[in-house]
Amino acid sequence: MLREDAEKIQTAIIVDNRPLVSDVYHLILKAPKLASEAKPGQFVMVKVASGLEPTLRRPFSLHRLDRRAGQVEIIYQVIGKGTDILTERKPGEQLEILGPLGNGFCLQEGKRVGLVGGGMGIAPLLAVAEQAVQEAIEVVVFLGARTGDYLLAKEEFEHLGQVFVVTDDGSVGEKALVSKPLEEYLQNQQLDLILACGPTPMLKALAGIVETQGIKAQLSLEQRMGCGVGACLGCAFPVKAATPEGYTYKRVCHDGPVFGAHEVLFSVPKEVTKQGGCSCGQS
Amino acid sequence: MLREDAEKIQTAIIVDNRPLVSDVYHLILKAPKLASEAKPGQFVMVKVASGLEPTLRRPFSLHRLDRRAGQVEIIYQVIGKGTDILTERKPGEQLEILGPLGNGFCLQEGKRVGLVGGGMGIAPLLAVAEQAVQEAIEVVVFLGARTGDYLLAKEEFEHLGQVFVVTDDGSVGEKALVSKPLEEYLQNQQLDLILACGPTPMLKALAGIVETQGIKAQLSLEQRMGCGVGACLGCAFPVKAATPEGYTYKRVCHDGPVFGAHEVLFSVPKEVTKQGGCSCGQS
Amino acid sequence: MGKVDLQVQLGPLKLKNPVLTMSGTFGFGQEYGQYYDLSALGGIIVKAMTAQPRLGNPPPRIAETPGGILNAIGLQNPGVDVAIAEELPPLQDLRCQGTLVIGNVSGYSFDEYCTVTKKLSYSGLVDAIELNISCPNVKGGGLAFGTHPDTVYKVVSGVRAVCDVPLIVKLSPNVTDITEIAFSAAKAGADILSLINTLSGMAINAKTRRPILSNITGGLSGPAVKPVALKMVHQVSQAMDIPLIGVGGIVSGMDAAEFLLAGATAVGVGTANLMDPLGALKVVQGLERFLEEQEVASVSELIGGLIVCL
Amino acid sequence: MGKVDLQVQLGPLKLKNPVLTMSGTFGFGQEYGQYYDLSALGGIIVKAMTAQPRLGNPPPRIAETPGGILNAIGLQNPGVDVAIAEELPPLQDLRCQGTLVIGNVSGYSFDEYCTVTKKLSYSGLVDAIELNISCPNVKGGGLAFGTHPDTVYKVVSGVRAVCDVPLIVKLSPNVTDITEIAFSAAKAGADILSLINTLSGMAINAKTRRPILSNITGGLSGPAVKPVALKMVHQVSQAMDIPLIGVGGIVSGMDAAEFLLAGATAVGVGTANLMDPLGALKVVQGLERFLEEQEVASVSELIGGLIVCL
Ligand SMILES: Cc1cc2nc3c(=O)[nH]c(=O)nc-3n(C[C@H](O)[C@H](O)[C@H](O)COP(=O)(O)OP(=O)(O)OC[C@H]3O[C@@H](n4cnc5c(N)ncnc54)[C@H](O)[C@@H]3O)c2cc1C
Ligand SMILES: Cc1cc2nc3c(=O)[nH]c(=O)nc-3n(C[C@H](O)[C@H](O)[C@H](O)COP(=O)(O)OP(=O)(O)OC[C@H]3O[C@@H](n4cnc5c(N)ncnc54)[C@H](O)[C@@H]3O)c2cc1C
Ligand SMILES: Cc1cc2nc3c(=O)[nH]c(=O)nc-3n(C[C@H](O)[C@H](O)[C@H](O)COP(=O)(O)O)c2cc1C
Ligand SMILES: Cc1cc2nc3c(=O)[nH]c(=O)nc-3n(C[C@H](O)[C@H](O)[C@H](O)COP(=O)(O)O)c2cc1C
Ligand code: FES
Ligand code: FES
Repeated sequence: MLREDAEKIQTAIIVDNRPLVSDVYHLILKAPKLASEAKPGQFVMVKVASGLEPTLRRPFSLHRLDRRAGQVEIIYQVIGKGTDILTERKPGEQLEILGPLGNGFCLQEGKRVGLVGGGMGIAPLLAVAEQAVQEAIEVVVFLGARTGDYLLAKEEFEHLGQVFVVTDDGSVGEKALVSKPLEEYLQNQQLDLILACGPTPMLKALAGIVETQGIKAQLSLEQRMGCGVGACLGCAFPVKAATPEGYTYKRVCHDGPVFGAHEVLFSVPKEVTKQGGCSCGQS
Repeated sequence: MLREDAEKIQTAIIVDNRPLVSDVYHLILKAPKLASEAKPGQFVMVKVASGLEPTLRRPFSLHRLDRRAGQVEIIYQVIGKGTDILTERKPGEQLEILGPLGNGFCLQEGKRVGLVGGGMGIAPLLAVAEQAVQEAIEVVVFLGARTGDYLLAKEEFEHLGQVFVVTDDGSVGEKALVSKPLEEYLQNQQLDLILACGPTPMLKALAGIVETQGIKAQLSLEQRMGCGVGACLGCAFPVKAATPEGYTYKRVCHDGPVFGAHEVLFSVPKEVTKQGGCSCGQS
Repeated sequence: MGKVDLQVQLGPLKLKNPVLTMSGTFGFGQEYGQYYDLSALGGIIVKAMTAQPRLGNPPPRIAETPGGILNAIGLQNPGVDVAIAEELPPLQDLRCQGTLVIGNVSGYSFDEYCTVTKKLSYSGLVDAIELNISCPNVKGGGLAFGTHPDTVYKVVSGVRAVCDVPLIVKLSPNVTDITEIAFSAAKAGADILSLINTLSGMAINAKTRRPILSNITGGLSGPAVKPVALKMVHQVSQAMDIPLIGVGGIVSGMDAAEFLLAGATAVGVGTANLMDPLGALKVVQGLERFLEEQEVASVSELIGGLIVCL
Repeated sequence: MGKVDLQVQLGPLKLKNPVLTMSGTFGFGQEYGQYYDLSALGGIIVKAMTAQPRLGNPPPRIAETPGGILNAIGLQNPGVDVAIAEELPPLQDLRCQGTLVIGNVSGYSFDEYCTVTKKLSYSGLVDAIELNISCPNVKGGGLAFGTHPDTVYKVVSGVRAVCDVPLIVKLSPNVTDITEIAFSAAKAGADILSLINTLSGMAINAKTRRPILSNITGGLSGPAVKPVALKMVHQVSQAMDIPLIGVGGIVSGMDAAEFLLAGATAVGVGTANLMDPLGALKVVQGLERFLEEQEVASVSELIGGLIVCL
């Protein structure tokens, strides 16, 4: 009855779940199958509570994959209902997760790779940095956050490569956007590939920079999700396409979350003819 | 801003929560204020989980009041969503409860009191038995249940007075309804007052017996509840009254849960004119 | 309380804060008045009153559903005369403290609506009257008064003629086009609209194969209905210019803020009172806290403040 | 599987079990087919198809609400021609195994409904067609086809004339009287009705003061709507004699049983697929377990078996 993907439905055991900063938690899960199969840049959908509430699972990137220990790590910010409930889950408890989902980053094209992370977007970059170093690829890391406290896993990155940091308040590093140290770096040095994750405005700025400089880049995007497996079309993100409209929607959960910087469209052209409202509100 | 009754909203600590039989749990709560103020026959509304689900609190009678230890005990059967969640709550955790609610039993009128319990209705009788014995009132206990395993707290009752038991399957005591040992007892002996709790058919049968025999009796009733505090009229139970219809509805939560056997009406006369359905379904 | 200005002007009514308790979930205030000082509320809408005493429906009257409840109380109330004599007088102190007392009028005929309204209005015991027109129109074949523009117009204008206090008309969500009903009510003289009443629903016990409610169907309320209520409030506020009381699933200050942004001037708290005896008080406090956190000086700034740009 | 007989006869359609997956929540089956063998299902209703490819609405398209979700996908689909060429052929194997493949047809005009239906019907690739008439009637001023008896009659009879397979008409719950709409659809030739589609709703982020959905409003589905759906299924089954597919908030075998008792012959699972990739499979298994526990030999015994006595 069950087929291969049903194995993605896994019961993980919580090993640790504690705050790094007041509203950012570090979750460590025992999940050997996931740890051995997942790729950096992939994500999981977490069922934060048994029962019907909240209705949907919550998507989180894999921050770190510890294949030997059979563990995966997640860093999550407390935003609303789901992450709030997640903070109450204790070590030893079980957590139903679905994953690995999505495509993940692809390191093939680079000898020296830039990793650009903003805010919680820093989280998934550690896993890819660790893999890169393992594959003898050099990483240069650019991190930006609200304050120094939110420069997640800064020390871990420093073991893996050169790290540049900025903050919004100047508490650590320069008071600037993360694009600044990147652009400065690119004035003298070269990167074969950039992998980035962070808020949409940051990614948009980045897409502009890499286009100008002619650097290949992969962006990890976020979108509100329904199913997480590609069926509901809930997680649409516009990408350039040879349609009459010049774009189409791809699914962040299934076609992404990692997209080529050149294909992502950050704002959809206003539709000329907006159809009348539908009685179900769906269309 | 807050007034006296707000103190009924209490945070209890779970001391123990384990099954007595497969689907019946014994919950012990540290709740000193409740333990010192509650009367036997009163109940609490338990918020089984934080958050919005389930919507309503669950009503449970107080099985035992341990004023010295500042503890109250509840025995609950696992029925559906709410009690299912309750089984997952662990010692040390907090539980929001509202109580004591309702009127409770009144022992004043008796020197020798019969306690009649069927199924889960046995639960609240222990508290009143203990109080009776403390007040030097003799108790005679009649318990009925599905099987011997469900004759809850049988041993405790045996320390307090004479106990007669029956079961549906004859596994312990006679295979009979609890009214049988009661009627047999009444053939030779006398009871000043009967206090009863159990399924509605049992209470109905009992009301017939006490009417015939001219014994005062108090019945503890159950009804689906909304607020638990008398405001929503959700927990209506029909009682005889001098209205044109011959009855009125009282609130189990506020006017009860304990009612005089003579006043309770077990089936409402069919309404002659059923009003058309309402667009809100409410009326 | 803090420095945030919570006052709102709801059409002809001045509210100390925009939070009202909704009819049927707050009795005549007596029970919750033991839990907290009701003067913390903007106003209280009391239980529905009818011309004669009504026993209400047989139990069970309440069923729980995912994120909500169904109720089929059946308008149990002592009748308007007893209510005027016994239930409303104890609430008059609150009015001196600026908390409104609002009567809720139900009926099964045009005449009954008018009779009850007249008595309540002349009693001087209420600041306003809320008309619950979700009940069946017996003469009109059992279809509710509140679901057809013509009957809405007829009932509201009839009641308006005998009502000396501000008139709130409470709309049923069980309609194809709520704006059509809202227009009729406004044209007939409603000062304020409250929406929504409960959605029609049903619950079944699959094991016993029976409906859970003795009435078979009931009215759905609570958090589950919030999206439907928000949409209808927004839709009506976009379509016309009449003050609105937004109701449906409000349990927090944030929920209240959502309704104000959608275009309501005040909000009503119903099921939340059943979920927690301090439910309505927590909405007032939560709204105040929300405004403080968002650095909004006056709650009025939220009203209709939804930013919609595509 | 056990000894319980799960087969039902849904009008002209024979189902191996009464559980269908609902349009828009199951794509064209491909994704969930990686999770389990879809032949465990009674049938699959695929994503809505329109005459031309449709991009759908800008994101965000999904908002979570208490006990439910709002969606405003906007009928994103590759168009009926591509669907016939690429999406439906891989599902044909299932039909050999007795799992039905049902097309869902949407449109913004009378002609579009007919065009899409004709192509699908003639393709031979579907066992039945479900008509989604909750979409706006552009010529009729934007009001949905599905909310007025006359337009329902017109669309359904138009489609009926070009449809060679059994025709299911899916009803919108956003109406005053669902039986009126059901009658029209039946009179116009619908073989089966499915109900309900989503309730119209809205979600707001109070902090940003913006609607959560780019489309502002969306369709509410999931456990929160179950009471509304159950009531409508029961109401229509009482009012007329046409096979029904009961839909709305079903996540368990027990939920499915409730709909069957209320009068549905089959059930549809939507949001539960999003909550759990095995959602629909669990409904099939749960229903079988429920019947075993209740010692019911055939699922047909449940249909319309609600015991109502006052
Ligand atoms: C592929 C992917 C990877 C992610 N990785 C991480 C991560 O590693 N660490 C982290 O802290 N966050 C991550 N997020 C964002 C995270 O999913 C949301 O912060 C979280 O779902 C919020 O849930 P909530 O219940 O606390 O918030 P609520 O606002 O109560 O959630 C309501 C609904 O909106 C959705 N939602 C709210 N914010 C977002 C968002 N930013 N993106 C997607 N859905 C959202 C929720 O999933 C839920 O369905 C990721 C999102 C995606 C799509
Ligand atoms: C005054 C009073 C005292 C009670 N004392 C006890 C006790 O000591 N031990 C015990 O095991 N049970 C007791 N009950 C019954 C207990 O409240 C229900 O078994 C419990 O609420 C079921 O909840 P659930 O979520 O598991 O079931 P569900 O069926 O999922 O509950 C759905 C809804 O129906 C209500 N409900 C279901 N069954 C009953 C019932 N029999 N009475 C009232 N409401 C019900 C629930 O509270 C909830 O609102 C008492 C009930 C009342 C009214
Ligand atoms: C138990 C109960 C009784 C109700 N009785 C009435 C009533 O008598 N008159 C009325 O107009 N509305 C009545 N309502 C509807 C509420 O006033 C309110 O409109 C509805 O519950 C939606 O708000 P909520 O989701 O906050 O509960 C009742 C609701 C409940 C839950
Ligand atoms: C994400 C999503 C997309 C949907 N798309 C469609 C659709 O394209 N056509 C349609 O008729 N119904 C569509 N629906 C409605 C469902 O088919 C179903 O009728 C509704 O969700 C109620 O069932 P549920 O509560 O089980 O989800 C959609 C629902 C969801 C949640
Ligand atoms: S979340 Fe359903 S398709 Fe991506
Ligand atoms: S439960 Fe509300 S009055 Fe008793």
